[in-house]
Amino acid sequence: MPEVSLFTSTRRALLAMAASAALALPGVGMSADSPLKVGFVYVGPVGDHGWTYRHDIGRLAIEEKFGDKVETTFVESVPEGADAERVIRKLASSGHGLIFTTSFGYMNPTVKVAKQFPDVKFEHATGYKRGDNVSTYSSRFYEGRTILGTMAGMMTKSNTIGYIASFPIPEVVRGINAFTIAMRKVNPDATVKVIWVNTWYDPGKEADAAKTLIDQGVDIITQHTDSPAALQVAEERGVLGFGQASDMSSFAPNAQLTAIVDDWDPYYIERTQAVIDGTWESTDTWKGINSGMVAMSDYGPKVPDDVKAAADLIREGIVEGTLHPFAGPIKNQAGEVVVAEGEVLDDGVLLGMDYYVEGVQGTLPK
Amino acid sequence: MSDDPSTFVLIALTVITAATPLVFAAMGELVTERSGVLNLGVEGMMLAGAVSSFLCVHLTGNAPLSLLVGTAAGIVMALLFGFLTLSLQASQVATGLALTIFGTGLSALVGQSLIGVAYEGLPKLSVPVLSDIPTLGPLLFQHDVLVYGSWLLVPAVAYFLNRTRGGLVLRAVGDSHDAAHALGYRVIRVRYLATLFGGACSGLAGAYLSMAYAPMWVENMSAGRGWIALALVVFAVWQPGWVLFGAYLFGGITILQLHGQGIGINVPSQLMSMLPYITTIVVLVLISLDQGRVRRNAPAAIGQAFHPTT
Amino acid sequence: MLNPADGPLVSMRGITKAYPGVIANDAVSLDLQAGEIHALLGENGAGKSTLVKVLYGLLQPDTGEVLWRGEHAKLRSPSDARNLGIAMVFQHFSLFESLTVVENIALGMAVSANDSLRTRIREVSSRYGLPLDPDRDVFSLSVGERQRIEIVRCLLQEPQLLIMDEPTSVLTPQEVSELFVTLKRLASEGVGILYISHKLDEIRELCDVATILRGGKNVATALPKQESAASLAALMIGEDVQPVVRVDNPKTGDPLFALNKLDVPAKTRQSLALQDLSLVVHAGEIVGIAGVAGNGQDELLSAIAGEVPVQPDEMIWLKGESVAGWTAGQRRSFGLCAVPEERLGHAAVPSMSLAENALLTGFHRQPLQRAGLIAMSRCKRSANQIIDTFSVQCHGTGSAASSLSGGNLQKFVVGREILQSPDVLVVSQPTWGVDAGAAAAIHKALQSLVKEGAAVLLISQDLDELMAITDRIGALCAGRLSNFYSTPSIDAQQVGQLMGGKTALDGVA
Amino acid sequence: MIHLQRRANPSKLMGYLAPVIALAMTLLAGFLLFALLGVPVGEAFRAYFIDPISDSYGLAELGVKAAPLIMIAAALSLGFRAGVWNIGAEGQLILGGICGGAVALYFYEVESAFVLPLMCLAGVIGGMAWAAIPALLRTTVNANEILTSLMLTYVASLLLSFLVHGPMRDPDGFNFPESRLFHDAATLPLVLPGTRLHIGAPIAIFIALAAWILLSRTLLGFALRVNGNAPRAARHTGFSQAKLVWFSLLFTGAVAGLAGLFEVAGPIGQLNPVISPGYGFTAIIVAFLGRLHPIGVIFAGLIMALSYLGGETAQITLNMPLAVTGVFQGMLLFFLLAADVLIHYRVVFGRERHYVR
Repeated sequence: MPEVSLFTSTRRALLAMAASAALALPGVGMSADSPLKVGFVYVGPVGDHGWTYRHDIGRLAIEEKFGDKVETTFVESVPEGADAERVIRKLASSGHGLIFTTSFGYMNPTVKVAKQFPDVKFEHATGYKRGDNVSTYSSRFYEGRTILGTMAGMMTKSNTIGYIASFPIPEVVRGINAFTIAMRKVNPDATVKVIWVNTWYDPGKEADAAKTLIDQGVDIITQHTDSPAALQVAEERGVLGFGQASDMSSFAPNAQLTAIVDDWDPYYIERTQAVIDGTWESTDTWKGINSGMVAMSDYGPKVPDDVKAAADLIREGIVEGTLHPFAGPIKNQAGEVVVAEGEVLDDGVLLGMDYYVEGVQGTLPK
Repeated sequence: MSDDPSTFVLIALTVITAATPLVFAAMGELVTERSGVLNLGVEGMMLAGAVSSFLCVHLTGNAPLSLLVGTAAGIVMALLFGFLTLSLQASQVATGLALTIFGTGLSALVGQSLIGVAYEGLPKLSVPVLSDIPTLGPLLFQHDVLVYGSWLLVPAVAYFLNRTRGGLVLRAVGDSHDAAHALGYRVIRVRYLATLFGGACSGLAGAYLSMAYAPMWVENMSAGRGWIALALVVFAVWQPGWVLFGAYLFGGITILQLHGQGIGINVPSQLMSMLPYITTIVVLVLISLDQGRVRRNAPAAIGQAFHPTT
Repeated sequence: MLNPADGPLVSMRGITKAYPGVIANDAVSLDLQAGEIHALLGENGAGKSTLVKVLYGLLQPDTGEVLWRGEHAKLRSPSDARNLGIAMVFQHFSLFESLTVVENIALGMAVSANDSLRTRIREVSSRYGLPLDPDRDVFSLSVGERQRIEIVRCLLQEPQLLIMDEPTSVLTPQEVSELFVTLKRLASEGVGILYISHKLDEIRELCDVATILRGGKNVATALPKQESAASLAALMIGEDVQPVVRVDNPKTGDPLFALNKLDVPAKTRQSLALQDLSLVVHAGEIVGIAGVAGNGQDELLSAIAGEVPVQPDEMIWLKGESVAGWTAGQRRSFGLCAVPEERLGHAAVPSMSLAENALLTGFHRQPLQRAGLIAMSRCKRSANQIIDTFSVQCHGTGSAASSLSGGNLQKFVVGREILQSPDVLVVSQPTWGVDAGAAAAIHKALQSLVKEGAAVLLISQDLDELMAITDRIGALCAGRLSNFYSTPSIDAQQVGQLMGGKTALDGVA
Repeated sequence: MIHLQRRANPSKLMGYLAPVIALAMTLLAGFLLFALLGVPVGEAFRAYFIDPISDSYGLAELGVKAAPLIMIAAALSLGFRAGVWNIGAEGQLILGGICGGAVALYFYEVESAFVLPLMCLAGVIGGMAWAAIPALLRTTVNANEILTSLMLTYVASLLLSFLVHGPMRDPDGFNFPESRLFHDAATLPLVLPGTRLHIGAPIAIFIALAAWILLSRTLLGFALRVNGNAPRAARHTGFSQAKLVWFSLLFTGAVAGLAGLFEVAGPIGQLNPVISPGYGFTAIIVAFLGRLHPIGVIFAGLIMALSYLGGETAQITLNMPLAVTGVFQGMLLFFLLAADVLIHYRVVFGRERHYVR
């Protein structure tokens, strides 16, 4: 029987607190012998089993790696409105030397607070505004989507793939397009059906969307929402799917073909180390599979060997840089070539991507 | 499953799943409100039911027991509400909202260890022979126990309210607690029982979420369904049959708009997502045209505190 | 069948019940025999209600006991009382508006609302001439019909003791006679009846024995048939009452108020429509509208006061102006004040202080505001004036309206309108449930108001009152008005015919 | 046995003492909760009640957080007194933010003193327009405003999402869901330099005071109270129920809309998919916690805001999960609500005696 304890994280909290009580010097960034305080601002609860959960895994990795040289703090479910600035500022003013703000909506407050605390280093996820003490970082999740698209294209029998999307922001659109381009390369007849659920996080609604897609004839589902609900539906209904953010094979041992795993550990450790070493600089990090920021979980039992081989090949190509997910020719939905043969989309366009490529059904809500 | 159910059946099945938690929570709240108690804490009670039933099934693997535990959790939350509002006369509206805050926090606390834990979901119980009927079989006879339960709950509550003495007393208490007290009925006791029934149903609704709808625990997984359930009671003009209709209408439109997206209807998804809410308002307007019905069914004493010595 | 020979059916011994600051019952004793109609007589506040609530199990006495057929009776709740065979018709009906007749009766009897109950209701109601449809919604019924529910419910229980709290106030004289026949028949079948009233003539006609309460004490037990109304009243009030002196108003002035073929459609399918009502009230006269409750009195008052919109312009006239399209506030400002029948919740806001209740209707005609803000000191002064002028018993202007007794609140709401010196005052059931002293005060105030040149329209069910103080009288039945007659020219029995639906009397001008 | 006995008159003393008793009970229960979770109790209380407001910035933040709660709750309490159950203030807030924000975006190149007043006006109109729908449906077809106002909240939040993902998004913002940042002429002046305390805070207090005067000293406020207590009496004296419903909803809509505009033009400074962490709903609790009294609402709003700030501090200084804050906040509310029973009732130990009026 698995051990269940209500208080695991609180015990952890207790240890951290004993240490901070000894310190209790507000406003101190760091000094030679006091531990570096690293703060995290989360948009959801750590219990969302998705986006925030993965960032919290990263936080724990820092704790494990640096032991008593760091202390970490997190504030969860911070709304992306007026509250964010206060929380970020409070972290900055309470002795944190490095602060990760892990949602796009924190961009402006982060930049604003950073100006008031030049000695504190800020790391903002998924944004595009930087400063002397503000870095941005993000994952090239779409590289993972390229692998998923390849596998889906090879394995679909109905030639229709279902895609559950959260909000029509560039990152999600980019994922849909990367997936579709890769899929059409191996299977030009396949198309992608997209349903926007307008939430990151509502297991029931995600499950409803999955069922809807299956009822409309898709035989593989992928999603850009947080919970494993869609994958669970796939398992139950006997279709295939992919994990999102985490390895979700425990929820769908048969249905999960593979999963894109957000792995923030290496980046968080690297940046923490840089602050400790005094080598931290403002950077713009947008890394993918080759950095380990995007990891792929093990293949599921239903993946045939040839698909494995093809997926591995794509993966290697991406890691080595010989394969770019957005290499031309790329056609938009009207069939016009938007990226010519031999060209690749540059990061600036990718960052703001707001159109569907050929092979995606429906129109992109604008 | 029998061979290839039609698209209609498939859509209907999704609608049934989406509507079932609403049916449970709204039916419970309907009974509570008909006794004159307005408990806005449905969301909090659902979350308590969801987390405790999932915790139990995770620990014991015993699904029936877990449903009971989820029900019990809802009852405990309702008991807290009842104590504050019925025994201590606290404002029902405010206490209900506080119960939601409390339940959200408590469930998150209890559920910390359950993140990432998988459960295969409540088993489907196929009714022998009947489940093989084409169309009707999969539509009606291949569900988990709670779906059948929700279908039984509606006529049972309707029967109880309209055909039994207990139901009559409950409606009387909700219509005029002073008159009921004058006749010697135990107003507070009746209201406690109705409130606890509401808690039990909300707990079951929560259990359905975490054990059948999306079998897992994630924080705040009810995602506002408790509020929809509250709205459905008003929508139904406090009539059980209409709760069922309302829940299926709401669930149906939600699913249909997803289908609409899937077949490529060119309307921004946010606007499509407004449909269930707007439809609810429109239908309420139509229903409200018959004020006699409202007069007959709306509990006149709803939300009013009662102290027996006054 | 019971055997009435052995001692009293019920015997209340030394019942004492105290509330903070008041002793409602002080060692009250009462014996009631089977087959006896026993009057419980007393002013409002004399302790009648408390005593019957003890008997019905709604209240527990501080000391004293109730013997049922000579044995100690445990009356912890009304169901205990019902189990013994005690039934009660309340003055203020404990009915559930949203439920049907049969459901209400079932609740009162602790049985199920099924078809056999429906059948029994039809049987009893036809046997006693109390027509009642078991499946009607109560909210759609008139006051009279509602009382029938209560009576039928009690009769269905085949009670051995029937308690009736002021039952005739909503009945026509004809219906009263029919009720008395029913009650006498029940008594002859051996049922004991405890009959609460302050209508002395009724008691003398109906009751065998009377227990008289005053100030919570049992002051006398009398045989009413051997007493005069005056001697009973003396026992009840403790001093000789001065009967209202008829003051005939020979001179009437200009017409101040008129209805001209007023039609008000029914608001809901169930409520009553007013049809073709015409009347004129002159300065210096009191015009009475008799009628059994539920015949459109509420609707009429609402229409006159301006609570409900009235369509064509010519229907309501006030001081020569057509006011049909005016709001209630405009009518008040122009000189039309009204007192609705229901004191709590209609004429006054229960939870608000007397000062605020003085403001409630007073602001239209009195300067109770200063610079756009409410001047609380003025409201208090206004309330104090009402309290002083009409001897309202209360703990100052800060008391909540709900804390006043019915009679005192009635004096307050009537006084509030009278002190605004309206040109036209419409007042509905001003003395319902009010003790004799307060009723006399109210009548006097109305009479002095007309003496000053105002016009009063008095809507009442109390024939004695109407006969005593009105100058002309008509009746409202099923939403239609009868002709009006000079009050001295007709008698109560003739008014009864008008109340029963006759529009004109033969041989009277 | 313990039971309640109704007081003849509400106790003035308990009116002031009840919150104190409630706080004491909360401390006691909090003590047990924190001890059970192994958190040092003293530290925890400090984090909740003292740390957040131990400096001027913290006090300013308390004002930032409490302002929308206070102004909306003050407006709501008028409506609740009148028996109008508007629980959709959140939606009205969002519409106020949208409309006011739209003005800011339309004039985004105009540096003029008229922009901000115009935005406020638009915010007020937006909130009123959204509240007008339930008002219209209630007064014409008697549709229950609880349902209509609640449903419209969802519609409003989807509408905002649609707008910031589409028509209103920042053209230079890489298609991310946010509008341009408002420039200085379109942001609220600050009250306390160096903090975020904007003029919305004094305006919130002003609105509460105005609501108090309106409720207690004007005929309109009197009409609202009469309508809530005795609708027939209101009709009898000529207060139009429909007008009171309209007023209650439009007034709350206007104030909530203004609050929404203050959020976007104040601490946020742009339109986001989320502009309120549920102020419109929390304000309902605040209204009742303040006993539907606009002055009580000021204190209730501050306590509520403090409990949110305290929850953040507890996470930062004690690594206490947000879940604990929810539980603690729930307990605080339960005690505060329950303690008010002492105003109207005496707690009596011993055998119950029946007192009937």
